[in-house]
Amino acid sequence: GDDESVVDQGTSSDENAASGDTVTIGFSGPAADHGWLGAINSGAQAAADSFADVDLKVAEGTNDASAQIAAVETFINDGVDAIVLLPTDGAALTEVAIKAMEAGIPVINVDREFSSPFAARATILGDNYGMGVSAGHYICEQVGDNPDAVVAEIAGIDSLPLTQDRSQGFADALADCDLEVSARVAADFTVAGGEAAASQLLSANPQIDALWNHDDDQGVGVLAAIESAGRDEFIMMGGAGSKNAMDIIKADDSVLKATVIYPSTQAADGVALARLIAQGKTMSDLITPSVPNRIVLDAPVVTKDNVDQFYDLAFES
Amino acid sequence: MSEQTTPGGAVAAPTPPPTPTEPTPAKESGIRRLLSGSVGRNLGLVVALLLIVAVGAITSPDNFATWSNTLVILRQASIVGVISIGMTFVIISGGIDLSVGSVMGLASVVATIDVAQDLASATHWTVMVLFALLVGVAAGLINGIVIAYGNVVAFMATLAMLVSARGLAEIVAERRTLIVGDRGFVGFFREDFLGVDVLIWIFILVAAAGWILLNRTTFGRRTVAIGGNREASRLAGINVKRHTVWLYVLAGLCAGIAGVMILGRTTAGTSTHGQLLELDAIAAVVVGGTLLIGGRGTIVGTVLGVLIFQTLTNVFVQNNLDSSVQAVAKGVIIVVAVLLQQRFAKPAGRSS
Amino acid sequence: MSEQTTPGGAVAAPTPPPTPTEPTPAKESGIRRLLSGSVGRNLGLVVALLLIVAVGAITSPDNFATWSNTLVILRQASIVGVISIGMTFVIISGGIDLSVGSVMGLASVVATIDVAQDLASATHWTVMVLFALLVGVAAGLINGIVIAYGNVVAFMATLAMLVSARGLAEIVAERRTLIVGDRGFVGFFREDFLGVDVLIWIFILVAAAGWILLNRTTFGRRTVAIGGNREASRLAGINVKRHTVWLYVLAGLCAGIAGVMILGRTTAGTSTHGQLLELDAIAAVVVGGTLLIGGRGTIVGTVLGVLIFQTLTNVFVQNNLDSSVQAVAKGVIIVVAVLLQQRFAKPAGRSS
Amino acid sequence: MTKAFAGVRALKGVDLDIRPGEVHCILGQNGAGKSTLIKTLAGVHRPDEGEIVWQGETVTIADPQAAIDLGIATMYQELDVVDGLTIAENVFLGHELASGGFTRRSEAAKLTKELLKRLGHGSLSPNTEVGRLSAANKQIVSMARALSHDIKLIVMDEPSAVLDSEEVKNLFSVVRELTRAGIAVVYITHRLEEIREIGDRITVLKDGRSTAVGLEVADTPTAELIRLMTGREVANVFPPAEPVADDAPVVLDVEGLALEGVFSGVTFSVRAGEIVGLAGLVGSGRSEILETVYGARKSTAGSVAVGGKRLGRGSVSAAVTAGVGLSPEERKSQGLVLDEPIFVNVTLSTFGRFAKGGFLDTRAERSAAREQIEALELRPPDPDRPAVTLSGGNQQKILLARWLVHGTKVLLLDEPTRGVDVGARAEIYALIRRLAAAGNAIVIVSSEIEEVLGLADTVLVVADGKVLTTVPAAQIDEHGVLDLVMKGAAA
Ligand SMILES: Nc1ncnc2c1ncn2[C@@H]1O[C@H](COP(=O)(O)OP(=O)(O)OP(=O)(O)O)[C@@H](O)[C@H]1O
Ligand SMILES: Nc1ncnc2c1ncn2[C@@H]1O[C@H](COP(=O)(O)OP(=O)(O)OP(=O)(O)O)[C@@H](O)[C@H]1O
Ligand SMILES: [Mg+2]
Ligand SMILES: [Mg+2]
Repeated sequence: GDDESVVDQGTSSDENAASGDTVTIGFSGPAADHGWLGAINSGAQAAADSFADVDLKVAEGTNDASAQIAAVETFINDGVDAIVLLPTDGAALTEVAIKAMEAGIPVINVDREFSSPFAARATILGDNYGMGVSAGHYICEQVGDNPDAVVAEIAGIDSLPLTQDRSQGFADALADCDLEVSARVAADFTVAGGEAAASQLLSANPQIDALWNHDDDQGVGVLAAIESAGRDEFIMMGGAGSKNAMDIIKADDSVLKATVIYPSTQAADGVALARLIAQGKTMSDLITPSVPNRIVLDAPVVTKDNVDQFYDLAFES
Repeated sequence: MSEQTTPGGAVAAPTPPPTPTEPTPAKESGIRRLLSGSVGRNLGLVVALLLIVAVGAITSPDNFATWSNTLVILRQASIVGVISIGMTFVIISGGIDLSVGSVMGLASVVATIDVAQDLASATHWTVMVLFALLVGVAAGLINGIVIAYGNVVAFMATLAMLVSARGLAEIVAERRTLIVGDRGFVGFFREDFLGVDVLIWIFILVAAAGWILLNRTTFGRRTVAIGGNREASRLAGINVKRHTVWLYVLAGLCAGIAGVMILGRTTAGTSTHGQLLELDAIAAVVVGGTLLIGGRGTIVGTVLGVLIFQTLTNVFVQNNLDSSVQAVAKGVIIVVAVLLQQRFAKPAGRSS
Repeated sequence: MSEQTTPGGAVAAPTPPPTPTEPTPAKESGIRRLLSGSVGRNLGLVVALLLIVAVGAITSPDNFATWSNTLVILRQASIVGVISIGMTFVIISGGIDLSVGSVMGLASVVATIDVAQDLASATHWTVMVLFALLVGVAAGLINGIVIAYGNVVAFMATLAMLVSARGLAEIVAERRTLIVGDRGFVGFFREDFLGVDVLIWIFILVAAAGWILLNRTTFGRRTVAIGGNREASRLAGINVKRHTVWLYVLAGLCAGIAGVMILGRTTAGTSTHGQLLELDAIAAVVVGGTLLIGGRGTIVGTVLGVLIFQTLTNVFVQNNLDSSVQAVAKGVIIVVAVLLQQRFAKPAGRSS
Repeated sequence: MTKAFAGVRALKGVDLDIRPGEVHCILGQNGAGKSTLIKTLAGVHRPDEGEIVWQGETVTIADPQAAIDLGIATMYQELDVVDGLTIAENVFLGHELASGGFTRRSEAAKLTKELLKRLGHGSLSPNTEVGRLSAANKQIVSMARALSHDIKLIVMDEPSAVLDSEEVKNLFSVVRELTRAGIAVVYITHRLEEIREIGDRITVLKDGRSTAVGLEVADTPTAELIRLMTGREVANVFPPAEPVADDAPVVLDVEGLALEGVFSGVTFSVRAGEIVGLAGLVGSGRSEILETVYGARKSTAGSVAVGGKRLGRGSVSAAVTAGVGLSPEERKSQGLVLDEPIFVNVTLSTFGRFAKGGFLDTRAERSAAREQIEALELRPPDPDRPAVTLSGGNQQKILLARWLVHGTKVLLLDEPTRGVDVGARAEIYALIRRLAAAGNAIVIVSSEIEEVLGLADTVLVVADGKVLTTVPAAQIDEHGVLDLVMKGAAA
């Protein structure tokens, strides 16, 4: 109506907090074989538990696109009210997401984007490219004045598009200050993999100025390798933002000086959004009376100066 | 031929022996033979499958025993199923193929590179299928030649192919996920026939072809003979090396078909397709009663093995089981399934 | 023993046969025998390793051939090395253990749960070691019993353990990475002795113990016997089932030791430790000349196999090679290494 | 020392008593249950009924170790040695000389050496890997192992099957030595003449029953034994040779064939209808000659021609296509796909011929197999029976049937009667003769010189990888062959 104030559109935060019709939400993600993904899973579960009116169904985590499709198909069959999907590969899950949407089930796409805009009602993403850019900028700030600085990079699983995005952002940002990555290895997001990759990298490069490690979980291993090699001539930056990494940054007694956040709360956000959408509610602080289609989360840099501010966002690695 | 060698005059005893020398246990033999044959072996599997289905139907009465859920299970089973059919032949012959998962990934990638997609859009989408199948056959050919003529043990040769094919797929795809553009292709796999998806039909066809190939052709006979006794087969004049090459080509071809199927299912080719699929396939084949040392195995058993694993996963999802608990349960169930299968297959002959 | 059956007066032939019945090809036999024995087998591996080292030294002259880089390689080799020693025994006996990687992960997790860490800080950090070893032994015991007494084929039994142990590790760790708090523990593994890390010493000790166990004890001889001819071993009065159990316990124990080592190396326990390590270990053992069908194998070969793979990876990294290209190259090199090893081991006997 | 024993299944009531210091022979057709009986004594099988009385006490022999502990050592019919271990390790397998788990290797080697010397094989090194030994020498190792125990009874299951006559003599002197020391020997064989030489008493098994227990060898004529075993009369003689027609064409022509390190300069030819026998000691390389002619091993020199056409080197398929068939030495490991039915084994070389467009015609295969089963009197006459369930003689017939279905010009027979009982043996001899009469060129290898001489038209004496002479069978006798061999080996 005309007399309604612009700011009063949609549901209010009180209305949102109140219990509505119980909704069943299906959640499917990759195998929780990694701290961040573990945090994603437990985040989703915790979010669901915090709502009395959400019944969360969790499919077996899998890195096999086909198996994940089967999980989504099962959700469709079971007639869930919404699906939160963190695809093992965005493009590969697009078909089945479209199928769900066509069956009238809203799909909330988390972290790895589908290849079609019709596949999701809402998309919530971490910013992988932005993560690389943040990391690159930070390293430019720290060592940019040295044109010969040796910058090393320990990536995650190289065959994942998200790794490519991070590395691209990192390279682009470094190019701004005329630096480039002179040594790069890929690990596998695991502690042991990080340790192995790092010890090889350190051995091959006797002098490093800055090192970006994509992931704090494998960072545990990377740090172990650095300590055991007794190296401290460089600064290191992490990624994702684990509690362990933040503790170390706070203590400021190792090479790890910063990390870039890649929120592990995305799936929890997804569950919250799915509930709103399924119950016909909206995001109370936004004026527009419907849940946005696309939310890209921030990738802030955490240093010892601002670590307290981000500490609660950290995940238990 | 030797028709002139009739049992004529020269034979020793004028009076043939009154009883056969072999003590034939007359009675039970009928049922026993049935039980100990492939039927009995598979009976154990059917029981295992029915148990799982029963658990599913009881714990999730509304959603499990529906036609659409059955289709979900079958669709999921179809890809690993096709791979398992090829694997069955290789394992019956006494070999193993660890590379099928990677080869499937490579096939999916090669079929969706720009060249292939451009060609496909200029002509027909079956060009993409052709690319995938060629990749499978080529990989199988290399495996087969290295194993048969290079005398490299199959485990190592195909492990090497696993690693290489995965790397090659990453290089070819430039680590991107390649999206299938051709709507004809995507449309074809979205269709169904008599209410059953194209994917499932492909599995049915491959399984049927595999059954005929194994049980009704000289190819199958050679496969079983080589697996049963390689040296005897060689001395009987079978070209064991050449046949071995064909076996790995067959496994590669199946991986290629699976590559097409995963493309149809996901509409995207990536080097991550098929990771660890080889273990699923081997597990299905072995649970299906095929001996890892070769010489014995059935297609029906393999199909049942595949269905058991997929149904199990489905029951888990239906019951919203934590994935870690699922893993523990799965391990226990594998052992129980093998024990069950043995129990039913046991009556026959000598155990080792 | 048979002291009364001395080769006394009654000795058989009054005229012993003039020459041995074996036509010993007098001349070459010396070198041949050497080459075809374990030495020759390993010669091929040494050549392969030297080739890789040469490539490393040429392509990366400054960093590769240094003591510290050697330590990097050895440190890296030590964990998979310890696992491979246990695997060697299992494979020589004709079995296989796919679960070692998972069990190692589980051991690392159990050793770092709160209970263990609290106990350790209350007493001594070796309590954590004890926890890890116990987990390994327990898993091995289950494997062994299921295989030996349940007659479940080793591939399936240990595949089931692989899946279950991984799931259990996730449950125990609650999917977190458990950081080792005890500085004594971490400090111990940071130390070196004579300039060589504790980790590497552990590998050396385990390898040496493995060599003695395999070559100088009844346990080792019986392992070879069971792998070479299971039935004959049984007829010779060996308790094959019990011995089989001990073999898997040994493999589990090695996985437990490796679990401690990865804790020392990464200072954190997680369920992801040891993923796919079983394949690396099997590859090293097989490249090292141990027959997958059992009955033959050497510890030295296994150690060389492990070193070959680790040196290879190191050379790749030294050259900053793209990981996909690494994978392709690795596959090719595996095949070449096996072929090379065969070439040197070939002279003996009939080929199949 | 008495044992009485009655079981079911393969054994349906068997009595056997053994006295110290005697050689007790067990006779019976293939599949009569001899091996099963001795495996019961060895603790491999457990009797379902009946009892074993050992030195006056009823005992249960639960496992092989229990038998060994009682003082019963067994040499099994299937070679029971481990290829990957050395001779010494094989001898002491299961009862290693060890202190605290560590093997005492030099002591084991020394004792092994003594045992080998005692067995007339002092030249074998205890540290040789057993996989490198010939079948005969493996048998020696098996024997040494039996003697390494503190035994009162030693059971030998067809020890002479893989031995040549020299080795058999050797074996007998060891047996005599043992009996002198009061040790009982149970001796199983299909070679009846051996019983005459060393046997004291005989037990005959037929279809799992003992038809005669403890007959004195001296009082029992051979014909009687054969009747007890087979239930019929067998004229255990070689069928009369028909002279080869002078104008018979040469079918197989072997020219200067060599396999490096094993044999060289082997030249002979076989005419249609002719049987050529290779005589020689075990390990002289006869099997290798056959396998190389067949293409199963790749010759390093020389040529093989069939009907004037040269065969490709190292190609079995070329040989089979040209009409050459091999019945290999080791039935089980080289000849049969044991788990498959009889008919599959019979048509293993020919199933492609019955197939239409790659599709098998199992009905045609079965009927072809059945034809041969009837012609060869294979028992049981059921083409669907797995080959593994047949007795040795019948398994041997499957191999012959395979080539009969195929229709060969050249048949290479390696030890065609090894482990085959008297009755079946006579049938196989007759069959070989008939095949020759039908125009096949046949090459036969046998460790029994008598067999070679009895069957062959022409004999090649082989020693140390060389053909010493080629003579018509009529012009040489067993003694002559052995003389030649000894001289050849000494040379
Ligand atoms: N493991 C087994 N499973 C099934 N049948 C068996 C087994 N072992 C032996 N038999 C059967 O038991 C019967 C007796 O076999 P056994 O080996 O004792 O005969 P044998 O007298 O030693 O013959 P041969 O002279 O050929 O050695 C045969 O019919 C055989 O097929
Ligand atoms: N696998 C092998 N490795 C090494 N040497 C071998 C092997 N097989 C056979 N030989 C050798 O080849 C020679 C010929 O052996 P073989 O036993 O085949 O002769 P044979 O005359 O056929 O005797 P038999 O009566 O045992 O069949 C022997 O010196 C033997 O030791
Ligand atoms: Mg027998
Ligand atoms: Mg021979």
